[in-house]
This record gives sequence, structure tokens and C-alpha cells, in this order.
Amino acid sequence: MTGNPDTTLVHDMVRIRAVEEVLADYYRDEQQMRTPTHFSIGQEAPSVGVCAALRPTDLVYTGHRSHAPYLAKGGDLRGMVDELHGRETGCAKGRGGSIHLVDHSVGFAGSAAILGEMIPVAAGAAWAFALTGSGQVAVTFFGDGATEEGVFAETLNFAAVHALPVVFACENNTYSISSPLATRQPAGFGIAARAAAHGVRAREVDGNDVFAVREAAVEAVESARAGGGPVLLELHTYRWREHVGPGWDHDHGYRTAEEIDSWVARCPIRRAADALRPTHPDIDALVTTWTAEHTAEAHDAVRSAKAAPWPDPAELTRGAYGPTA
Amino acid sequence: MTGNPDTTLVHDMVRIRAVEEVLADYYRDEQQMRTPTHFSIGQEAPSVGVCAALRPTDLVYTGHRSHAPYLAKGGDLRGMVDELHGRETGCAKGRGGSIHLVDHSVGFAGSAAILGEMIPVAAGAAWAFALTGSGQVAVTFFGDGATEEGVFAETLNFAAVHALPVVFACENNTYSISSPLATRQPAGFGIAARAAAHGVRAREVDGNDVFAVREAAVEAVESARAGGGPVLLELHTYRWREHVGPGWDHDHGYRTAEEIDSWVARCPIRRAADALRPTHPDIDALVTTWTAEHTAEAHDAVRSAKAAPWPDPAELTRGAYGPTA
Amino acid sequence: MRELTYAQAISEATVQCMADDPAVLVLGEGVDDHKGTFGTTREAFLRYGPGRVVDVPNSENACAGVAIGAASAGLRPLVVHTRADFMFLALDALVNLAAKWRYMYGDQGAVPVVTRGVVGRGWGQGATHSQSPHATFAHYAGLHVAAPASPADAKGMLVQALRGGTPTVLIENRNLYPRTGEVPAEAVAVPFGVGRIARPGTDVTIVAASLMVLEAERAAEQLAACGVEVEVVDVRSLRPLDDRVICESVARTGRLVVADTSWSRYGFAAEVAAVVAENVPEALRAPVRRVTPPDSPAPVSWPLEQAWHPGADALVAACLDLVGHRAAVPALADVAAGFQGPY
Amino acid sequence: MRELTYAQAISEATVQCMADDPAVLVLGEGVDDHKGTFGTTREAFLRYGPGRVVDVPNSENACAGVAIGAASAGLRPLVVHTRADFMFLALDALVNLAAKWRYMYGDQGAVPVVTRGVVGRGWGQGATHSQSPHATFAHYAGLHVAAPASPADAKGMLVQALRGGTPTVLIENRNLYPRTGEVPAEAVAVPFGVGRIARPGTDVTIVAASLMVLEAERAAEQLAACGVEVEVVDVRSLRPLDDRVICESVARTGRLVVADTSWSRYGFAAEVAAVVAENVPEALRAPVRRVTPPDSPAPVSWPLEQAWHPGADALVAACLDLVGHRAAVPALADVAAGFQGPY
Ligand SMILES: Cc1ncc(C[n+]2csc(CCOP(=O)(O)OP(=O)(O)O)c2C)c(N)n1
Ligand SMILES: Cc1ncc(C[n+]2csc(CCOP(=O)(O)OP(=O)(O)O)c2C)c(N)n1
Ligand SMILES: [Mg+2]
Ligand SMILES: [Mg+2]
Repeated sequence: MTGNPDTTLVHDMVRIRAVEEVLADYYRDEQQMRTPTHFSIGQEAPSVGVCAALRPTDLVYTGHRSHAPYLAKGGDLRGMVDELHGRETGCAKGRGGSIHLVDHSVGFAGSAAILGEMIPVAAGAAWAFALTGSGQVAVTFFGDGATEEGVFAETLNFAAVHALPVVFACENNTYSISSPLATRQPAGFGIAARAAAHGVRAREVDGNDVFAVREAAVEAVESARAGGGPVLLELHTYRWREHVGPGWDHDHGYRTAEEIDSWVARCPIRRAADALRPTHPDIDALVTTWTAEHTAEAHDAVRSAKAAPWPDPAELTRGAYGPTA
Repeated sequence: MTGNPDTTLVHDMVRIRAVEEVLADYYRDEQQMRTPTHFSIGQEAPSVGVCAALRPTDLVYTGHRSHAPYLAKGGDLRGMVDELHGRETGCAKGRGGSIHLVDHSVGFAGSAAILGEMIPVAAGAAWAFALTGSGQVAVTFFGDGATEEGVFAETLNFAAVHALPVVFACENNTYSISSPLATRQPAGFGIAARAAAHGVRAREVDGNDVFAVREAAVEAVESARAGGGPVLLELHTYRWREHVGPGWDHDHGYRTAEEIDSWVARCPIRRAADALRPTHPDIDALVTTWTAEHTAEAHDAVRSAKAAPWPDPAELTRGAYGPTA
Repeated sequence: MRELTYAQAISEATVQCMADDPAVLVLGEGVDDHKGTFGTTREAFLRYGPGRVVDVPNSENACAGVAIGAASAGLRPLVVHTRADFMFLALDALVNLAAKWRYMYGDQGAVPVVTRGVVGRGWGQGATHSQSPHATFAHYAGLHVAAPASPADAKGMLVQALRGGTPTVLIENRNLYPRTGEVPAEAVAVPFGVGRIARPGTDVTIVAASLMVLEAERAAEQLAACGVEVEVVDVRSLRPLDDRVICESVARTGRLVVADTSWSRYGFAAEVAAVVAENVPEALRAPVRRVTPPDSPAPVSWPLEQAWHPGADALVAACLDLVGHRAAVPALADVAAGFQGPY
Repeated sequence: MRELTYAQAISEATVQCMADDPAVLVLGEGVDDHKGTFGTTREAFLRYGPGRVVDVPNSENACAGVAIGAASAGLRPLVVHTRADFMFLALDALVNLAAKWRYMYGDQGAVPVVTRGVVGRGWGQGATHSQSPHATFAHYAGLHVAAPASPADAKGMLVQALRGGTPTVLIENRNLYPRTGEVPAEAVAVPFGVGRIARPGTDVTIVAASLMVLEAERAAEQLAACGVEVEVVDVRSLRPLDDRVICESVARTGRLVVADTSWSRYGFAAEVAAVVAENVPEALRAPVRRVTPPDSPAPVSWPLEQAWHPGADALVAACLDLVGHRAAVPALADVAAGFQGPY
């Protein structure tokens, strides 16, 4: 850990990377996490950069690729790993799995697996903030694929009409499962441009440059907080592993090994370290230390999760309904 | 009738106006047309101008405000009036009513009352045309309110990706029932601009200038037919009567009498006549003649509809299912 | 007790809940206009203005999501659809997110959004404006679904929904809006899952909700004149469903007719029949009857529309048939007869 | 006859229909990828390429509408959803437009779009990826809804759908994909509305569709060992529903268990119970039993997931209970046991 805001960004990415790599190995080797899992390995910078701009009371809502924003927002690691193992001690008590992480104590309000579903939800939270004058901001993370859902356009329009304090953080990794952007959206018309046409201020950012992401996010979040209305950040990034699951997918035929390698070469952690090295010559040592530290932390979490209690089938329906009035 | 393309536009608007005014009176006075009815009185130019650019084999799909495009595309008047009266002889055999007009013989493929629903349907027809190389174009009419449905954005994207021969004809009359545009869409961001951001070529047109509409439509339709991809026309116009039903609504509180009057002053028929008068000094006489002729035609149609047979309740479920393989 | 119309009862519940709880707000297309959703949102708009009674864009999916998000942040949104048919566009948000939220996040947090959907025939509304999607919503665990028949229940169940912890869908038949009945002045919640005997009888049980309770009562009156005593059960809510009141009644009468404004198959009528087959099959002295629309979309043409919608006459016929009574009875007046166009 | 897996049968039907009819085309998210929708669209893509097997944007509503439009212009689109849960977003287009098209335009024109939705448990799919929306679609008149259990039916019903004149929803349980069975080499249509006796028996009838037919057969085998003879009825299609095969079986056995992967209330289990209560109530010698998931969303955690999904064991218990048999029987292997992650 460190008090320096720049090295903290690197630390947070390293931690997410280390945790996800450990989880991916266990997931693949032991098949004990019975929940479809979408890793963010290679695309840690959007989560870390955006969440660095947030207060604990700001709320984050995400799609299926949820681990990175959960951890970046400060979500409890044990709670997440226990959840992936389906334990009663999981952050969603084993009911939700990888795609339904939640940690109210740090403002991670929830994730959901139906594409686009959380986008209006974040706008709704922002509406509540605006109506009550709470000064909070809502942020939602989603992918390029989710922007094809009609609810994305509906929400942009709604948020613009009501000038809501919401930041739309689009992680554009150019794929929806195995479908490239080119088969899904017309060439030359970006997501940011679409948002702008709906009256939502938008910026395209190099999503593998964590400092650029943070800078854009700070501007967006503070503008939204000050009543400047919604902002969309289109964060260009890339997923290294397969869409769902722990493996690599060079052999699936939808993208080339060269393409993947070219993005691995643009690793957000390496790039951040490169940028800091002149002023922080100890950055490589720090990365090595942090990697070791959080790899160990992740192994501990998995060990602990495996020892944690399963939910009791007698409580199978607990929480299906709320209390009555 | 006339063979002159310019005066034909005036004629077609006059006919629609005369028919709708007669129908509105009967509707109000006799309550014999038991079907919610959305008149286009005052906004005839978009239908007439766009349909003037179409071939009989091109297909038109519309929303609820269906009479004007139905008639403009050449839909059978008796079929429509019988349908409004719920008769077996109606264009939809009395099953569909005002909001479900259809006339396959002239390429009026159908109308539907769920906002936005027909927009992708037109794109789908265009897709069929593109795949089969039929050379047809599909056109869909809808209002400014329908553009707030997510399916509008989804369809723009789909049509752009596949460069479909579809023309989106948006009749922007600034209201959705009693809700003005300002409460529904952010100021300063037009529908045409949103379409453009989705990769759909778009133009804003004075929708009360039938010649401007035709010119834009000819360009759009022929470009789409030639493989130039989808085009959206945002046609600025105005509805004179209440949203649904035959009356005026100055007293409903959502718009002023002055606003209505200012648009009545911009009557598309009057404007077209004004434009043609220098070259067609007989235009006023023609308008008078046509008005009388089509007023009579409408009265006849109503008389005939009232004498037409009702559907047989024994055939209540006819057409619910298709034949099996 | 003073009488209110069903519409006034809903309006009063809305206004009182808004007064009691600043977190309650109303959103929907045109909720602020001069008609105010058949008069149910007008008073709230006049009192609380556009900040709490909010006209929204034609974006049913996003608006449902926005309501869920607002609820997740502590508000109590009441979403209003002037036709329940538009709710298909909000179905994903309601059944795939709102209904599951509390459970899938491990019983932490809640999104008790309330959605009102107007249904009901009248004036050739046709295939896409005549549906009652109550069974669709009631199939998915996690929602409460109610369809009150009386003004008192319309008020009390809305109050219950706006105070409870479960996302709720309220289905309102527009033909009920002008009906009057005694309504408590205070905002007293009517619990879900407790049906009522709307009329006691001994020969046949008619189970219904919403408008069909009135149709059943009209049928019962007519049948009483023929010496057939019908018990009318108003279930009030579809989920939870009061199995007990249904089964106890059928155990008494031995005959069941289920009335519904939506299709038989996989609908309310199916569920009620199943409850009886599951619990008191031995009580059945005759086959169960479902009085519902035929298996087609709704037509527009007047004579077809009249034939399509099930009403008191069809209930009378079904009951007479069940008791083996062959009398010819005069037709009843159409319950929607007073309704005029255009909408 | 040669054997195919259920997935191969679907693939073969698709390829043969595309060969027979150039108007048939396939669209869906990722239908063109290396997995090819569990292997069901791969062969078609390899043969007919991206012009007829079309990857689409994540726009379920528009894609349904596009398919309807293409059908209105003469094509025969087959829309594929890798999870039926995504179909909620297409529900408006399917139930409010496709289902009603032919009727509301006066029996002129048709939009016989076919939609395949994959359902089924496995690997902690959780609340929003474990649903079977068949009852929702089957409630609305105008659609055909089928849920074939065998490879032969999977092929034949897809052929039927792609040749028929009615929009159709086909629900496929992913746990059926690897199951093998005899499948005719030709593209022979299997009609909707004709159920079959999957196994004859005398003591209890289990009515099921899709995967639950297999569970019922497994239960029947176990029960036969205890001397209880179960008749398994595979309805094959939910709309039209073959009331007769259900009622004739129950008339023989006097006992009914309905099995379903979706909730009891307002679902398939309700409809089947209602059909019996409507037609042959006197045949029932015991209460009807519904073997379905409990009233909560689906959980992720392994032990909860196992408890939530109804299977052969629950059917065995229900049947034994109905016949008053108190024997303890050993638990059966989990039908989804072979399934591994991640998806
Ligand atoms: C409504 C809906 N349609 C389809 C899916 C299946 N699906 C799950 S993730 C995914 C890809 C989404 O791509 P994107 O939004 O870019 O996110 P990424 O996975 O790239 O982070 C798809 C199609 C879904 N979950 N929900
Ligand atoms: C999905 C849906 N939501 C709401 C409605 C109710 N509705 C019918 S017409 C209309 C106004 C539509 O406005 P616009 O699209 O601008 O067309 P206009 O009536 O102005 O021609 C509304 C809200 C509907 N029919 N469908
Ligand atoms: Mg992506
Ligand atoms: Mg408008």
C-alpha cells in the first residue's frame, strides 16, 4: 500500500490482476467455483481509474464483468471469493455468484448479467441523489456490447433530460463474446458520439492508461456532482482471457494471437509503471512486492472460502420476498 | 385528379384532409366508429411527400397515426372506412380497427399501435429486399415520441450495420399525446442528429412543405434503393386535432390556442397552393373542386360502411393461427 | 363510511402516501396531464407538482430500470402505465431484476417499486390494448401481483404496496374507475394474500379478481333468481394467492367456475383450477369451468368485441350448466356499456 | 435408424430446411462462432455462410422485430437465443405483434418467425440464467410453443415450425443437447398439439415436457422397482396442448403429477392440472401434485441449486406419496452431473 495517489492506482491494478490470476487458476484446475465468471485481466485500468474518482458514498452498478469494479470500489475480497465458491459467507450469501456481487458498505450497489439492465438503474439512483440533494454520484460500468441494447439509448435520453449526476463508464474492449465490433456497430460511429447526440457529454479515453482514465473520471464525476449532468466515458481497452471462464482463447478463431499479443504489450500495469519509473524508480520493486502480497492474499481467500460454510438448503427461499408493510 | 406531379401532391393532401374531416365529424356525432382514431389533419404533407417517392411495390409500415400514410400509399378508402366501422368488408376484416390498417395490394404492409414496434419491422422487410435483391425499399412512419423507445436506436444501428434499403420517416409534431418534446428529450439534440450518430444518414425537412418532403424523400428512397443504406428524414410538422379522437383540444391545457393557430396558418395545403399559384393559377379552383369531390367520396364511403355486413361472431377466432405445415 | 370511486380511491392512496413519505414519487407517461391517468394522478400532481409526479419519455424499459435504481437508493417510485400492454417492454426490468434483486443479493437491500397497469375493454381497443398480463407477472417468484375489485381494496392495496418491501404490480381494470364503494378515510393497508368472500352461496363457487368479481356478482344475482346460490370469491391478489379461501369455498359448494379477462391457458383460471385439484379434488362434484376469452387476439369490431370478452352472461351460462339447470335466462346489460370513445 | 444427439438433430433440421427453402435464414448473437450455439448452428454457418447465418447486435427487441419484418416480406427467419432469459426483451415483439399479426390484419399475411430459446440449469447460472419462460409465451393466443424432449422431436418440430404458418417459440433445455436418440434422416415434420405416451403405466401419470420427460422416465424406472407403474406423458407442445392424451392417461391411472422446470403458479403445471380438473375431475383418486421449483429466484450456490431444481428424486417422492407407498428409495444421480463450467 501507499499514500501516493499515482502509485495507488498501480497498486490497485496489480491487486486486481493478482487476485484474478489466482482465481482463474483455481477455477480452471479445481472447478470449485460453480458460477460463470468474467475476468477483467488486461482491462483493470477502467475500474481503477474511475473508482479513484469516487467517494465511498458514491454508488457503482455494473454488468457481468464485475470483479474489477467491485475490488476497485473497495469491495471485500473475502466476500467476493466466498461468493464465487457459493458460500453463505459470500457477499451475496452464495445466492448471486460472480455476476451478482454487492457490497453496500463501500457503495458497490450491485452487478447484473442481463446486458444493459443496470444502466437505467444507475440513472435511477442518480435521480434519487438529485431529488434528495445528497451530493452523491452514480456510476455504471458496461461494455461496448451493452450499448446495442435499446435501454442504453433510452437511459442516455432520460439522464440528459433530467441532467442526472450519473457517469456512464463504457469499457469498449471491441468484443461481445466472440463478435467483433465491426459486425455489430457501423464503422466510424463511436459510442461516445452516440452519447453526445443524446445530449450526454462524452469523452473517448485510452482505457489502458489509468492516469488518463482517472483524469477524465475526476472531471466527469465532479461535473456530474456539481449539477453539470451526465457524462459518458468511452474507455478503449481489451480483454486478454476468454469471454467467460479462466482460459485464453487464441484458438477460438474469432481473434488472432497477434491481436491479443499486441494488447498484452499495452498492459495497463506495465504502461503505468513505465510512466511512473522516472519519478518513482522503485515502482518495479513495488509491483513485485504487491504482486506477491496479493497473490498470497488471494490464495488465503480461496483457502478460507473452501472452509466456509455452505448455505443451508432449509433457507432456499430466504429473501425471495420482503417484509410486508 | 391530374397528371401533373406537383398538383397531384396538393390533390392527395386535399383528399386526405377532406376524408379525415368528414370522418372526424361522423366519429364525434354518431359514435359509430368504435376504434381509437388518430387523425393526421394538419400533418398530411409527410405522408403525401414521402409516398410520392415510392413505387407500388415498396412497402410502408406505420405507427398508430395511420390513415394519412395508408391513403397516400394508395390504400383503398372503402377498406379503411369499413374498417373504422368494424365491418367484415374492412381492410382488416374489422379485426384491426384504425390502428391496424393494411392493404397489401398497394404495398401498405400494416400499422401497429405499440410505439416503435414497426420500426424494426420495416428494417426487417428491407433486409429481405437486400437479401433477395428485389430492388424494393421499405419505409416506416412514426412520431417524435416513438424515437424515445429503445428499439428505435437498436434499429438504426442494425440498419446501418447492414446498410439496409429502409427510410425512416419521422413525423416530428413535437408532442407525444400531451407531453411536449421539452419534457421528453434534451433541448438542442435533434432526432436527425441522433440517427446520424448511429450511422444513418439523416436530414431535417420542413414537414409542412410537401415539395421539400418529396424532394428529400426521392433522394432518400433512390439512394436506399441503390444500396446507399438507410436514411432518416425528420419531418417537422404539427397535429391540429387532439391526440386521439376527432376533437380540437385548445382547452386541454398542454398547448395554447396561439400555438395551434400559428400552425394552422402554416397549413401544408395552403402553403403548397401558394407555391403553385404563380405557375398554376387554377390551383385554388382545383382545391375547391377536389375538396368537394372527396368530401362527397367520404360521405359515400361512410354510408356504404354503415350498410356493410358485420363480422360473424361464429368467426371470432378466425386467423388466430396459421395453417400447419 | 363515505363513498369514493375506484379512481378516487387510488388518487387518495397516492396523495396520502406521498404526504406520509417524502420518498414516494409517481412517474409515467402523461401522469401530469389534465386527464391524470383517468383521474388517479391528477390530485397528486396538483399537490406535489412536476418534481414528484413526473412525466417521462416513452421509454418503458428505462423507466422501469430508473424506478428500480431510485428504489435501490431509497425512494419509493410508483410507475403508472395507461395501458398494461406497454409493460411488456418493461418486463425484463421487472421480472429479471426487480423480482430477483433481494434474493440474488442475499437478502440485502430491496427495490420495492410499485407498477400500476391499466387494463380493460372498451371502444374497440383491439389486440394490443385489451390484454391483462397479470398471470405473466404472477408466474415469476419475487413479485407481488394484485388486482383489486373494490375501491376500498384499490386504496388499501396501493397503500400496502407503497409501504411493503416487495416489488409489486397492480392491475386495474378501467371499467372499475367509475364504480363507487365505501373507502376508509385513513391510509390503511390491505394485506396481499387474503381473499374474501364477496358474496356467500352454496351451489357454485366463482373465483375471480378485479372486474370479473363484479361480473360474478351480477351473475350471482341473476342466478339467485333461478334458485342457484353462487359464492363469489374475490382473491384480491394473485401472488400471493389465498389458496385457502378458494379451497374452503369449493369444499362447501362442490363446483368451481373461474372467471378471467385473460386467456385460460397458463393463466389465472388455470392456477385457480390447479389449486383446487391440488388441495380439494374430492370436493368437486362437477368439472371445473374456465370462463375466459377465446383463443385469439382481441378483435375491434363491436359484435366480435362483445363476443370476445367474457362477462356475466357467460358466467350465468357456465353455472347453470354445472348445476344441470336448463332454464333460459335473459341477457344482462353490458358492463362497459356506458363507455364512449375515443379512448 | 441412426442415432443423433439432440443438438445434432436441431442442426440437421436447420441445414435441411435451409437447403429446401432459400427463404430460411438464422440470426442470433454469436450463431456464427466456433461454438455455434451448442453446436446447433455451426454446420449451417459452415454451409451457408454469414449471409444466411447472421451474427446480430445485442438488440433482442429490434432483432425480433427485424425477423417479423423479414417474415412479412416472405423470408423464414429462425432467431436463436443462447439463453431464453434474453427473450423477455423480445417479448413485446413476439406476443404483441408476431402473435397477433395474422388475426389483427384480418387473416391476411403472416409472420411465421421461429424463435429458439435455450434454458436449463448448470454451473450456478443463477437467477437470471435459469428460467424457462415457456408458460409466458404459451399464455398468449397466436403463438405456437413447443418444448421437445427427444432428438427426433427436436428435429421434427423445428421442421414443422419452419414450414408452418404460425409464429413459434421452441424451448430447448441445454441438458438435452448431448442426449442421443433415433432421428429420421429426412426432414419430416412433427405436428404440434399431439402428445405421446413416453412410457406406459397404470398407477400414476406424470405429465411433462422437455428435460422433465427424461426425469420422469428416470423416476418411473426407479418406481417400477418398487412396484409402482408410472405412465409418462410427453406433451411435446404447450400450445396447442394435447388435452386428450393427458386426460386419457389420468382417466386410466387416477393420479397426476405434473413436472416442470418453471414455477408452479400460473405455469405449465397449473395448466395441466386445470385441464384435468376441467375434463376428468372424477378420475382423480388423489390430489394432483406439482413438482416444480420453489417460490424463489434460482440460487447459484451448489447445494441450493441442487435443491432448487426439481428432478427425478422429487418425482419419485411425489409418486410414492400419491400411491401411499412409504418405502425409502435411494437417490438418483444428478441429470446435470456431467456438466462442467464455465458456462
Ligand atoms: C440481454 C442479453 N443479451 C445477451 C447476453 C449474453 N451476453 C453475456 S455477456 C455478452 C457480451 C457483452 O459484451 P460487452 O457488453 O461488450 O461486455 P464484455 O463482455 O466485452 O465486457 C453477451 C452477449 C446477455 N447476458 N444479456
Ligand atoms: C410502447 C407504448 N407506449 C405508450 C403508448 C401510448 N401512446 C400512444 S400514441 C402516443 C404518443 C406518441 O407520440 P408520437 O410518437 O410523437 O406520435 P404522434 O401521436 O405525435 O403522431 C403514446 C405515448 C403506446 N401506444 N405504446
Ligand atoms: Mg465488449
Ligand atoms: Mg408526436
